[in-house]
Amino acid sequence: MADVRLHDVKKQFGALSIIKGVDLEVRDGEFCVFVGPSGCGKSTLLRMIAGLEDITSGALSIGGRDMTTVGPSERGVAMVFQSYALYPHMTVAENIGFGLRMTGHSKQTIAERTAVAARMLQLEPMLQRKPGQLSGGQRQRVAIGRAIVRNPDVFLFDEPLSNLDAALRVQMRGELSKLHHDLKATMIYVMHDQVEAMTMADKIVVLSAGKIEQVGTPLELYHRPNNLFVAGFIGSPKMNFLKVTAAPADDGATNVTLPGGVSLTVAGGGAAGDMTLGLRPEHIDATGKGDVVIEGKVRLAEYLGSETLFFVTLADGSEVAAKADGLASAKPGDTLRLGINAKACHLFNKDGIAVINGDLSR
Amino acid sequence: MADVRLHDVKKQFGALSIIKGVDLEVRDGEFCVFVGPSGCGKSTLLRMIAGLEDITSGALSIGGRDMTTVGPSERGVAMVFQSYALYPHMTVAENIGFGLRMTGHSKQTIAERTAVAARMLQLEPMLQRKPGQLSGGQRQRVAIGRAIVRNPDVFLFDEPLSNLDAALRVQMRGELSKLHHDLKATMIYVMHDQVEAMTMADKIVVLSAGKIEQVGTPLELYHRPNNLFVAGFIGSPKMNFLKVTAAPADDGATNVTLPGGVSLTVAGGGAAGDMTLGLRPEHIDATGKGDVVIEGKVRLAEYLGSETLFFVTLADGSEVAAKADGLASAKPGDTLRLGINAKACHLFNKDGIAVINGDLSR
Amino acid sequence: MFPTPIEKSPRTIRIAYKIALPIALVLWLLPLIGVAITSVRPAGDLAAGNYFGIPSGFAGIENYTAVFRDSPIGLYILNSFKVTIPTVIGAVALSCLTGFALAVYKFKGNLILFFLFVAGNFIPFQILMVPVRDMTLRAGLYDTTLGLVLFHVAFQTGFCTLFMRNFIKGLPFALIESARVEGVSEWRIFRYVVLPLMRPAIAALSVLVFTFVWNDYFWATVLVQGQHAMPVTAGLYSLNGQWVAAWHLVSAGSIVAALPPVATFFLMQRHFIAGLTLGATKG
Amino acid sequence: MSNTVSPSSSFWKKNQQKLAPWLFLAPGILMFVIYVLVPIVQSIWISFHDWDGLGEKVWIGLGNYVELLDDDTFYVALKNNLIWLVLYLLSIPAGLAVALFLNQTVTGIRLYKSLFFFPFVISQVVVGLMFTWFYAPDFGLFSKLMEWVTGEQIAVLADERYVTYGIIVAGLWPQTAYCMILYLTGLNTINPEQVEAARMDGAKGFRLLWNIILPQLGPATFIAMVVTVIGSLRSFDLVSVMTAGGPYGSSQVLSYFMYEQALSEYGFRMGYGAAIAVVLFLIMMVFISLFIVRMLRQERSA
Amino acid sequence: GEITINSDHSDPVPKKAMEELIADFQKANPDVTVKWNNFDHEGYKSAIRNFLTADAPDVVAWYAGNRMAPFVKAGLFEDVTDVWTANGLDEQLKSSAPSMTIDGKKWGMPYTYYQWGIYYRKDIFAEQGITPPKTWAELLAASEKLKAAGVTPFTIGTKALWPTAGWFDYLDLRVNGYEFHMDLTAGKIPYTDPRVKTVFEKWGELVKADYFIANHAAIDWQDAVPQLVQGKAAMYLMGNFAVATFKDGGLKEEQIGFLQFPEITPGIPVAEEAPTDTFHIPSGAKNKEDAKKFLAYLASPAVQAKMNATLGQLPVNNTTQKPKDVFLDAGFTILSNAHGLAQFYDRDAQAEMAKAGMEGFQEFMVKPDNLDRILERLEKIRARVYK
Ligand SMILES: Nc1ncnc2c1ncn2[C@@H]1O[C@H](COP(=O)(O)OP(=O)(O)OP(=O)(O)O)[C@@H](O)[C@H]1O
Ligand SMILES: Nc1ncnc2c1ncn2[C@@H]1O[C@H](COP(=O)(O)OP(=O)(O)OP(=O)(O)O)[C@@H](O)[C@H]1O
Ligand SMILES: [Mg+2]
Ligand SMILES: [Mg+2]
Repeated sequence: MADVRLHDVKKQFGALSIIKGVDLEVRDGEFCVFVGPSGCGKSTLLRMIAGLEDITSGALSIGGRDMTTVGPSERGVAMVFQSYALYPHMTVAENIGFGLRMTGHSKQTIAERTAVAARMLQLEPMLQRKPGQLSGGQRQRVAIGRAIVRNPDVFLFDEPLSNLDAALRVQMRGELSKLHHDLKATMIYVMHDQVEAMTMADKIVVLSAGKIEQVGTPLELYHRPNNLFVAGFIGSPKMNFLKVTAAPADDGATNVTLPGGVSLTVAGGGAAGDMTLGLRPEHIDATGKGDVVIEGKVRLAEYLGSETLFFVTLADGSEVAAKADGLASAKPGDTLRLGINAKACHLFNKDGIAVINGDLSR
Repeated sequence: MADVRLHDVKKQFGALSIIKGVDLEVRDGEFCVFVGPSGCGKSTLLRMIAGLEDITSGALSIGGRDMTTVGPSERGVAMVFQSYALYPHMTVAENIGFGLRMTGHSKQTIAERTAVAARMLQLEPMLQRKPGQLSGGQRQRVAIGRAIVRNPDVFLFDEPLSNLDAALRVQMRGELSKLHHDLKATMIYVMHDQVEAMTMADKIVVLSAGKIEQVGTPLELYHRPNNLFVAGFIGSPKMNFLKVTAAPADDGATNVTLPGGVSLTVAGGGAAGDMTLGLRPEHIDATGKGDVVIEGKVRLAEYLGSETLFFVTLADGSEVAAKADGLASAKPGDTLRLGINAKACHLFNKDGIAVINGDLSR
Repeated sequence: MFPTPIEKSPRTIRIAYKIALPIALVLWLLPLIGVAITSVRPAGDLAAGNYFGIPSGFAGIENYTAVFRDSPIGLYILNSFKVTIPTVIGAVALSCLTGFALAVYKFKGNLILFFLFVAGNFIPFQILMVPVRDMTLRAGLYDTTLGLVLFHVAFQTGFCTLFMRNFIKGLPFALIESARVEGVSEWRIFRYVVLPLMRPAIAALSVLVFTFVWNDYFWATVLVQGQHAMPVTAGLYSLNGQWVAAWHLVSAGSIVAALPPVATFFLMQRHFIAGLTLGATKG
Repeated sequence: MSNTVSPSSSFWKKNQQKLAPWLFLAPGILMFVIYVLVPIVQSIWISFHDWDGLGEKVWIGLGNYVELLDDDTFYVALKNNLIWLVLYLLSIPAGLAVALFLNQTVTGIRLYKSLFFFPFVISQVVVGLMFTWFYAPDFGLFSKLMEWVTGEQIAVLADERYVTYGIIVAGLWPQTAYCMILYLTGLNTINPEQVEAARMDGAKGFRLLWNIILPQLGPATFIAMVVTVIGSLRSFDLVSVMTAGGPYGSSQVLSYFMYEQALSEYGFRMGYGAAIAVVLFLIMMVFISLFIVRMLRQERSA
Repeated sequence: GEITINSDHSDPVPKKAMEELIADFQKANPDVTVKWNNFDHEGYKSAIRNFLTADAPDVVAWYAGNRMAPFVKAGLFEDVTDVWTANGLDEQLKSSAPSMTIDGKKWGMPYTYYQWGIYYRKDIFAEQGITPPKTWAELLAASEKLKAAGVTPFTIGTKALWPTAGWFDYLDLRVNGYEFHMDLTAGKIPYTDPRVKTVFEKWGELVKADYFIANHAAIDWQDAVPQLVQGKAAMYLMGNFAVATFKDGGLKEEQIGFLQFPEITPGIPVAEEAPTDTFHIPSGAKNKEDAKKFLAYLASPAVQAKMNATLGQLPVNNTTQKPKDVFLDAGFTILSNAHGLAQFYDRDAQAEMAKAGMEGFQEFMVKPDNLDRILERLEKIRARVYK
């Protein structure tokens, strides 16, 4: 059992409060991703779990044991750093074996475990090379190898993919998923890019300004964001936000008046007055099919081959993005009829809290 | 008229041949993008057009005048660098006016042209700031402003967006497109990222190892790649490639036998023997609709919210990616029926040359 | 000790560290502190054998005025400035030019020239002594501050070039290319684009050259003999001969001679260290 | 400079890029050639002559070198230079130790670092005088300390057994400060993630230093080595100020020996001095070459 | 006209003497203006080579004997025999004439010298009941007595090397005589000669008995003075200029005694050290006429009297009045009766030899057992220098 539990964990740097009370449980074997804007405290939180930063207050337990004040090398965690932090003067084999050597393992154990890790990561041909002679992807594998040999209960990753180019990232993403599958270890991963997070995580923790905004599976966050922050943060292109007014309707439903006066009925109640309507680009139909239709002028069309993005200016000047099929042929300047699916609408109140979460998958 | 013509242009660094004979015509007012893998010579080619690198052999003309040996300042080109290369010690206004000042223009001219450029780029409020006080996007606008004031016939850009974060890139992409539209100048743009290239270019030049692989509009390249390289390079996720055997069929069509023995008839002839079948992920229907159906096991599913990517292992062990709707619910391990649209199939011969280009848009 | 940041160590170690720091400093600077104390000792202390006890009184003012009144140290210091300041200007100016040329242009012999400058910088200057002295004599510059300045400028140019070249190499080359595309002439690129950006390097180098030249002793003895052009380092040594057994005066003189570079160092500390590391570690 | 050339001259325009570097280099090269390159050649030339600086030079071929090989002082100087070279290198570990000691972030540490760096800023003449005072028999701080500890005085600068070491200690003082700064900046460039990774790997204290920190201070060590070696071979000021080579020539080093032979009251043997300088030059060239080779490698890989 | 004088009168007393001299000369010769460049004492020794060859002044200060030989041989000094003969100086400056003569010509003008001898603490001698020694044996006896009383017999500071030469010169003059000494310094006698060794044996009797203060190699001659002042040492072999320093240090005139260096080999004519300071006219001088006027003026009895009164040294001109100072008076007597005058080892011997020789003396004073090695080394150098 290597679950990680944080109980009201706080961190202060001097007078500055960076982590403002985090409660979290990462279950054994789970792949948990921290996302959030730059500076929100993801790395700090991870480093507190690793033991590289003291915990100002609160408690941390790993596998049921209290680890709040235990040293980093004794927590049974391994960390892969953003820069990989490979020792440039050691060969790959030495890099991988260094931790074992420092903790007094026999030469034979080191050699065996290094060999296993190298096989698993396909590093065998380059065991005698120095990190400087490796490509970015290979370096990352060495960094992971260094973590693996220590048989940790928990793996921590601090954005180790952000240095790689797009193609390599996709590849490494796959490898990491596979590794997680093979090792069945708990993994906590810090990420900048929410798209990547969606592809990999069992559980996503959205952080903002030192606080947890929402915890859930990728699709939960995508389809049922708790608030405007999460709704805007998850998904690309961003969710469209429209200023609307809402009024209760029959059957506990809500009537929503869109810019331009078109009105729409959304299932679910509790919304009234000035609200924000959230609608993902792929739920706006560029062929005009939908519960209601609004019109707008195409400002910009991006033909990506597999799909086309239309940025459409509505009558009141607000703009929405709509995702269409790669063969859609509208051009900038054309008038487009956009069909809106009422089931896909989210409504947020003035404080940004989701009142109604439309969800097609329900 | 400011078309740019390259005739058998070559570049050698010492004994190393970097550009191996490029013939290209960029028409007046066109937005042309160079893409290709890192190190293929995109920047070198651009710099040769700018006059920053000597042309080893071949000829270059701009607006009909031979410019092969003319100095960079007399080619009537302006260049925006990847790093923007703003002079950090000058204000925005000075940065924009510097080139004019150094080439002996009157104070008045400089002031006028700077004002025009600043208005066009919405830089007016920050003319007295230094580059260090600007955001990434603003910096880029200054760099463009510096190019604009010189009234160049040709604008050259060397990946000026690659330093920006994703959101800003999307915004700057839009601004650049607008600028191109307003100025109607010839623009040549080097890019790393093919998705971005698709969204902006009138014409894309795909380079590989110092040679042009294909020139065409974005959708031409997407739908009718000349060869395996272009097919694999353009589009994300990558086009799926399957080893198949082909045999001529009736009506000049071709019979293709897929792995697993399923057979498919594709319009167009000239293909026989061992071939590679290319099929884009969005043309594989995960709900099993299509001209033929193959089965496979889901190895990995990436639920991106707006869409879902399935990586499916076929009976013969080869893998294909299929793009499905965000609500698709298959899980790793599930068996999936994949429908293949015969019209969307591409066939490449042993040398990687496209023999048949299926194209839905036809 | 290093690898563990002290903030993360136990309290006792933290306190011990804070106590150890000033003690270590005093031990480290013991000769200097001794000299400083001696420089304010009344002459009587020395005669009475009180060489390193508590001074019996504060005679700083007497001693330092004595130094300035009874010896030409004021003149020596003036000479030092006359040598140092033009040298700093000259060497920095020349090396801005050479550094720019070596950093920006690709031409045959670039690296060779560069290494020549570097090697020149590390040469034992003794090998230059006889010919340079001879040449200075023949040029009528012997015993003048100008003679010293010219030599220092030439010799320091080696080091400064190494420094400037590496600094300019570190500037984005696109700035220069961008200016070229804009039609700016090479001189103006240097003047208007590169030179303004070299300000930090110029500051760092100036401080560095200032201390190097101020502290030079060898060339001061080789190229200058008379009082009228003698810089303070050499002057101090000859005063040492005059002040035998007057250690309070020697000490005061030493402190006076050390003061300008120390003051420069303190004022320009950041530049100085940047200079040392840039000049050295990049090399 | 180039702005004096009319911008309309098309020759200039065409060849600006080719000519510009040479125009920029001209003044620097001129000075450098006049004051450095030519004198080196002249020195070598003079070393083949007998010349007192007054009369005519007399060609004596390798005479000076032959004499040098038979000169006891030369061997003393050479031996002392070797001692300097070896012991001076101590400033490297010493500098590292001080740097490690000071590499913390407590309030006022910047001031401490500056104060520790002080000795390097002070002229070697002043350092020499300070240490002469420090060592002075009867009243010097060091003598008093020694007397207190051992009950006996040691006149360091008057004893041929200790004199060279005494001067070297004086030299180590500023040199250690120099190495300290180099290491402090070297330590600054170490990726903190690497140290953290090592800590997660369970490395602590000396093992962390030895296995992780030191190997990465390679560049700083190299520079420290270069400046120290060159500094030790140049050791002129301190010898001149503290002992003038005495007692009876036992603290002689090549650089001072050369000066004494060529320019001092008792010397004016320019040719002989030049020969000594050439020998010193050759020794130093070994180190300069090593330095350049390394730089070349860096340039190539850059 | 104008004459330029370069000299090394940088210490306060000589500086004052020079200032007076120049002022008086200008008063006596209103048509001549004097430009005086004063140099640092040590730096002057190499500076003179430069300005003599490059930009010669009209008058330069220097030293007699072998010290001026290189400049004379290089043709850098002007022959001033005419000044001597015109003013009858051959007679008046007789005692210094030999040291100013090379190839039968006079090359400069001496204006001051001073005696060397042993200065001692009268009060300590009285306390210990010692009478000033006249012979080597008496000196040894006195030393033994002092040593036993806890007083080091001799103080000395050899860091600057030359004080050792005083000892060597006197020992050699007393052991082997003036002629031998002059031949030795002129390079005519090998240092391995047994007679030279005898000198060191005598010296060794003092060194090995620890009759010199410890650590003398670390200090300058002035630093050795406090030992005498504080009564830790009783005797100091020095030039007369040291008396001022003794007095500065706090000794009263009646505490200081002066004695002639004792006899060693009986019957050898007694010779003395008397370093002579001189002025010369460079051959490149522009205004030789007025420069000669200056030299003639310098040689006159009244001028030498006044100047030496300031300097506290002895005038060379023998028609000058006797000085009133007790020590100078004693010196005057000794020098007047001397069989010969030596200039000092570093002026009589060639520079390179002098340097090596004095280093050897210093080494001997620290490590007397190295004598043979030292002498061999000196001989090697002698053979080379005087080839
Ligand atoms: N040692 C420190 N002292 C003071 N503030 C710190 C320290 N370390 C981090 N911070 C601050 O804490 C905040 C959170 O930093 P952290 O590195 O955890 O952000 P992050 O979410 O990882 O951002 P990024 O995505 O940019 O890596 C930042 O505002 C940062 O400036
Ligand atoms: N000055 C040069 N000397 C030698 N080789 C060079 C030089 N400049 C570029 N090259 C080589 O030419 C090739 C093409 O370089 P170029 O910069 O044009 O690539 P690129 O397509 O712009 O790549 P990227 O997308 O990484 O910017 C590379 O292999 C590079 O190493
Ligand atoms: Mg982070
Ligand atoms: Mg590029």
